[in-house]
Amino acid sequence: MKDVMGIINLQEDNKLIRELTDKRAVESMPFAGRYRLIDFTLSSMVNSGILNVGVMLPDKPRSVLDHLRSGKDWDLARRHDGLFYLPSPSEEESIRKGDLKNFYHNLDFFEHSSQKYVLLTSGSFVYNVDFSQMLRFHQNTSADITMVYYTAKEEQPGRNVVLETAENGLVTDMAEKPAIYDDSKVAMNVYLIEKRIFVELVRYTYEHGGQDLLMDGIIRRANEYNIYACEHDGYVAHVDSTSAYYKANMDLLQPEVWEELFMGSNSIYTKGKDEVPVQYKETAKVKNSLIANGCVIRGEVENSILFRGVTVGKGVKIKNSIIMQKCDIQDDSLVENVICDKNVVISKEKWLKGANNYPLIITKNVVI
Amino acid sequence: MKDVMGIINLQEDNKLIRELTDKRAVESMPFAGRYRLIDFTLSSMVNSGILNVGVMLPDKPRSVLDHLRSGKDWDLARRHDGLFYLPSPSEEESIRKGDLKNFYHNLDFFEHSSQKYVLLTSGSFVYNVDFSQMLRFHQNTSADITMVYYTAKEEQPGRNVVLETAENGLVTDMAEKPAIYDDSKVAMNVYLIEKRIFVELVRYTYEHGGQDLLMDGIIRRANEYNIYACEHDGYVAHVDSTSAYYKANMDLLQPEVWEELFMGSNSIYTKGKDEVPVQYKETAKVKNSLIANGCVIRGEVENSILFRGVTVGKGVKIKNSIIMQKCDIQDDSLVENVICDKNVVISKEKWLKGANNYPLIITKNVVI
Amino acid sequence: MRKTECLAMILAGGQGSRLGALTKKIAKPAVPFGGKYRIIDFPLSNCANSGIDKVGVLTQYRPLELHNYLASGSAWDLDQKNGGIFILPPYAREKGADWYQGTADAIYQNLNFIDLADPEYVLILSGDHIYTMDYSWMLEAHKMNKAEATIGVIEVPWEEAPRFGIMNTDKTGRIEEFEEKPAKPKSNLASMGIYVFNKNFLKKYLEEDAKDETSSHDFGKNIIPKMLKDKARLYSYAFEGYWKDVGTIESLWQANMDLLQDQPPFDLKGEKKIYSSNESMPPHYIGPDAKVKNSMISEGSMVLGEVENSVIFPGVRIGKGVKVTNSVIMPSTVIRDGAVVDYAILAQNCEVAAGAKVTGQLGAITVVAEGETVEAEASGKQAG
Amino acid sequence: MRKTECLAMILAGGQGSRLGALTKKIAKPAVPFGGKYRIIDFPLSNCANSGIDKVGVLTQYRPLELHNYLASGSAWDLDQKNGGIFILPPYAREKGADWYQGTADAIYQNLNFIDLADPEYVLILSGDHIYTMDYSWMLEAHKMNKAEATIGVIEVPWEEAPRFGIMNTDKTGRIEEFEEKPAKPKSNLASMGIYVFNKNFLKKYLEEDAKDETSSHDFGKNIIPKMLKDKARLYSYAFEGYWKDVGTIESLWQANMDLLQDQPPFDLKGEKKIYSSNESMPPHYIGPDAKVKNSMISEGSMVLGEVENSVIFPGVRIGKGVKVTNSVIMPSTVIRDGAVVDYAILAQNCEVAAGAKVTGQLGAITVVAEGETVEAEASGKQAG
Repeated sequence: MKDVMGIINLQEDNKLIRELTDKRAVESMPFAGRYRLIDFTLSSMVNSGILNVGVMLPDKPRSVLDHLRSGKDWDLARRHDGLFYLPSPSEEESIRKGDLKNFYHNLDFFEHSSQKYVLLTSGSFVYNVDFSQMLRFHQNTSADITMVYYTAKEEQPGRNVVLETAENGLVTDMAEKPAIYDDSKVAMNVYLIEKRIFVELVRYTYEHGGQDLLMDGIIRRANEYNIYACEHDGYVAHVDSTSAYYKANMDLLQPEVWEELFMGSNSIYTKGKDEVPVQYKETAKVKNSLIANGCVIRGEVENSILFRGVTVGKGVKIKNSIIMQKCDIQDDSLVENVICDKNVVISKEKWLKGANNYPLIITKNVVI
Repeated sequence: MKDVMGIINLQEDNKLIRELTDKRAVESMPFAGRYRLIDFTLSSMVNSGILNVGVMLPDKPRSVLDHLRSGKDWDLARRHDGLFYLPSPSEEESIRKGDLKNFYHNLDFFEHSSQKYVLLTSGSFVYNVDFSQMLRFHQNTSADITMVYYTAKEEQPGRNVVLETAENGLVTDMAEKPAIYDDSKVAMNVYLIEKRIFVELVRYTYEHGGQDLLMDGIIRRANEYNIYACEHDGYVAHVDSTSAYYKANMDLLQPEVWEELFMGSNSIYTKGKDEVPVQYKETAKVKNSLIANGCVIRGEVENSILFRGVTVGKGVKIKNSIIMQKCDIQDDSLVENVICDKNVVISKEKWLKGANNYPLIITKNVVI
Repeated sequence: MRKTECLAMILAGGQGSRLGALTKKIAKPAVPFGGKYRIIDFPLSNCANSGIDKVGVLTQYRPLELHNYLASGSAWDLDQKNGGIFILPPYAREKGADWYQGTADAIYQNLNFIDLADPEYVLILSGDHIYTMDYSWMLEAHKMNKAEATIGVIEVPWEEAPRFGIMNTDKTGRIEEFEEKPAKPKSNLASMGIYVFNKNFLKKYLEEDAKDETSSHDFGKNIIPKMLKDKARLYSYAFEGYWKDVGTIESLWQANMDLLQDQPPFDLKGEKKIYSSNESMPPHYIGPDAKVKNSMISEGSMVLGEVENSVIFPGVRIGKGVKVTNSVIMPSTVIRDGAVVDYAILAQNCEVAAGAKVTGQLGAITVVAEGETVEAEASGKQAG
Repeated sequence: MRKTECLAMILAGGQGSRLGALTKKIAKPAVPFGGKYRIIDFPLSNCANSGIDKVGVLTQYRPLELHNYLASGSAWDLDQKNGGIFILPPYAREKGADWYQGTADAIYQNLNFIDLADPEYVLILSGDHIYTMDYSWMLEAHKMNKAEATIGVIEVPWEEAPRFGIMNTDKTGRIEEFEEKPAKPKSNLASMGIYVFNKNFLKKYLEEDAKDETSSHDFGKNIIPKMLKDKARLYSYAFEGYWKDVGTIESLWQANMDLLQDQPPFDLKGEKKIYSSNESMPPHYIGPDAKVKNSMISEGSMVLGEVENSVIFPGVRIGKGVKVTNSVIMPSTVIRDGAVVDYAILAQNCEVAAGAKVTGQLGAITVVAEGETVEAEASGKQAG
């Protein structure tokens, strides 16, 4: 895989998840107690042996820069190759919309890299994929572009690209659908392309007025390329809405999903915080929950996910909730069906309850 | 110095040096054969023992990000502290002009850092300073703010802040002047302030309509603070115009300046390129010049600076010129009083000559 | 190149035989402590937090495993241009290799390392103690006193003083007398085994001591008394706070239990963080029928049974119906359904079979060595 | 944790006595070469460029100085989570320390390191050669051939073949016979001292060899012939390109001079970069009266005199009126005004006094050892 460079495209449309992404890009959403969403695709790249990763910075780059920093936690603070930040072009360079201009204005990064292939992913998927298998598939099929899909097991709303493929993996149709159904082959926004072809595709499409890489560059020009797709049969979640975010977190309370994503031979890396182990005090009662290091627990927690450094006071009851980093849930309060963003304080004896299918969201730094 | 955090403010006004800064920030201007301007202040910080450095990104961040990357070449790819990028606020956060908004919108970075002092510098000065002496001076005088100045030895145009000080270093006046004269005490845009005071200064000034840290925050409020200044008696250049840029490069052909800046106990670090040593071929003739690794020389070079990877063909004559990275000066061409930006090709037998005091500038990637 | 002002040397000891089965496969400094740390994380983190970036680790035993744990030193930010962690086992030399004979001999054998680093001061630390301390304050005191050596001391209860090396000092803190394990101590200031020396001063005494065939080459027994005899400027530097020797099974177990108190005497969450080099693991999972109290649990573990008064390290599996009490369970150990563990230390990668029992008692903690399996029929007590 | 597929072990040799005065203070792998490199930069850069990230360096001699040069391995991007450079001197063991007896013994003594890394393949390299090679192609060939061992070979002129270990292969490249320095070679394919072994296969042979008291514990003399006798699947892998032994003063000098040809036989500017760990230094300065031709000069040097047919390393000072010809001047050496240097190798930190002469001749290169000063009156020839 030293012949493959990775690109993570952080240009997602945030609208469906706005409360949590007001100050951050969706890809730097805290997830699963200690991670950010981007950790999953970045760790998959690193574990697959990719040494050169470009991150296309989103409009709100602060949270991404603050999380990834030098790339050292992902072994990407290298003298040669390693992590690169690719900023968006300034307004004087381009006022066009869409993600294509970002690729176009960073083409020199691609051209100066020594790798033969480009692996393009987005940062809003949860998965643990070995991309080196994809490269083998790509080389065996002699594809121009290889994509990865998963097979949907249930109906679900949300815009997604759905594929139809022949038995050998050749993509016969590809279209953006408003929802997915049982057995849909849903694209995971992963593309492996020879760099030469990728550069030509970006340049031609942008210079002929294209705006969106997927729509204008790939879907519209699908008949010009030999496109194949291979299936990923492990866990996948696309975090494109608040409910998808909530559901994907809760999925991790299934030990099989937790084991598959995190405890296999390929770890998911994240920014280290050197938090101490969780302290369970005399009055703690915890059931079916994920608890991250740095928490101190004196109350009850059930079906919930506690991020690093959360304090749970005596007499507290937390249920079906996601409590982010450094929240302080003080004595005798009740928290049910809630997503607490970072640094929230729930003071004593407060009762907060969201709906079963519509969690209450408490924004960052609020004191209640 | 583990109690001091560094901030490099990359918000310089570029107008006087526009040909060379069309696509890059002035602080990432190539300098002295293998460096970028920002290397001088950053290396001075690192050599002084500062472990936590924030870089306020300029409007054209690409060249800065590409140069500094993980910070590893400056020993700043650390798990704790290290190099941080501080992006400008987005338009929806602030439409005000000036650099103050950048500080204001990154105040959380200051507040979350463990250091007691802030050292603020700009990236367009050439010097090799030990800031730990400045900290001792600051502590001994009990100053609120300590600045650094040099004593001008000749008249020079260009806006600069000129200080007047009492014998003990207390600043009695401070004003921006259109030019400097013999014996002027010229501020080097270096400020050491206790973090608590700095945060208060930024917050108060911004919330009361200030735009510029120096003008609105320090000069206008000078009477509220105890401001001291200490002198730096080594080499200094402020690269604020094309002629200052040219002159500062040429200064390095004085072996004393070259020794003082680069060969003392504190090195200047830069991005490593692993270039091979310079190859002087049979027909090479080089006099009074700085030649960076990776060059291959078959022609004549005099009073000039050649950056990494420049090729000089047979019969070429280069005089009084600055030739940046990877330029290719082909056989029998003549180049005098010229600044060639990166990747310029001067094809065979071309003659290029600028004026003695007004060098001809050839922009990046041009083939002549 | 920046100069190294103060070089730290950590005496990471011999085969650590007092820790018995726990050091069968790893060097003592690499023994797990406190739910996610290793013993050596404490002096290394102290160095990092004190601004000391060059550290030699002297070990006789299993240097490769320790090298694997310390790696490039990046976990402690010690992978810097002029810094770094150097593991210093007894190398083969022209005359053949010698085991380190005592603490002073270990430093003596590495004088060429010290000369290469060329610091002004040498800080000598022991790898057996759990504490947090900013050594830069001690160094500052050393300079202020114009001392040639400064020894870290801590007040111990008078009745325990006879177990320690005891300092008798004047009002300025200058050491007048040093008694190793005195029957009738004149003070309760015990040596912590933390020394700052001026480099050349140290070198002179080590070279003299090496020539003395009657010496046991130990700082406490030989070097310090010799320095005092010569009226050298030796000062004490008083430390206040938690400081615990974890060189025996019982003290290691007790120091882990100390962390479980409601207000622990030693707060791992103190102002200065303790760094460690851990594999990346997810938050731990507590199952629907689990019961956890008065315990510490770390990342990557899965708890389906009951845990009380125990410290659980990363990657541990605790099955359904299991009862773990008063115990320390080290990384990646598996305790299968229905097993019982009480007053025990289980080293790394152990397995306790379904229904098996591992029980010790206060004062006689049962230890299961790294990689061992306790079968249900063979269960019961094992010698520590 | 990612698994290490292929572990590299670099045999960095003994005291490198054939390099005489150049290895007085440094191990042979750290000897400077090519204007800014050290010999070990070549195999290390080859490893980095081949995707091999875990490297053991076996040296008997001055491991600390080598450790200082290699530091965390970041210059070669080898400071990665599961990778790294491990310096492996002969450690003291339970039975005391043994010097490495031969190439095979050196690897044998580090079998526990290999077991810890647990790779599928072990790549064994020599630290004496200058070349660039992508080992991943050799590994690929090894797998395709289902080989148990693969040996890198290079065609040498027939008349030189008797100086090498010579392979006789069948058409598929399978090795049928290996002759160490044959008087009448049947082929001109010489062993480069580069081996890929399946780990378990290697281990078995090393353990057998260690028990054999008549063996000299050498890959070429003992291990490879034994494997061939057992009809094991040994294949050759042919390398084309520049490959030069720099184990003697004359060959080291010649290899430096090779770089000065107008079209050098070995291009340091090749597709794959050679990485090295250098202090940060500015572009070199050439003075107003200097004359430089047919030479290589590196960063941080200042040339005021004449330099011809020479290789000048970083930080060198060449004074006014100096003439340096046909010479190699290693880092930080100072040649004062009016001195003459011809057919010489000056090691690091030497000083040639004003007006002094250091002259050798082709075939008898004069060597000045590290840190020495050549005075004007004492000038003249010094033994290499």
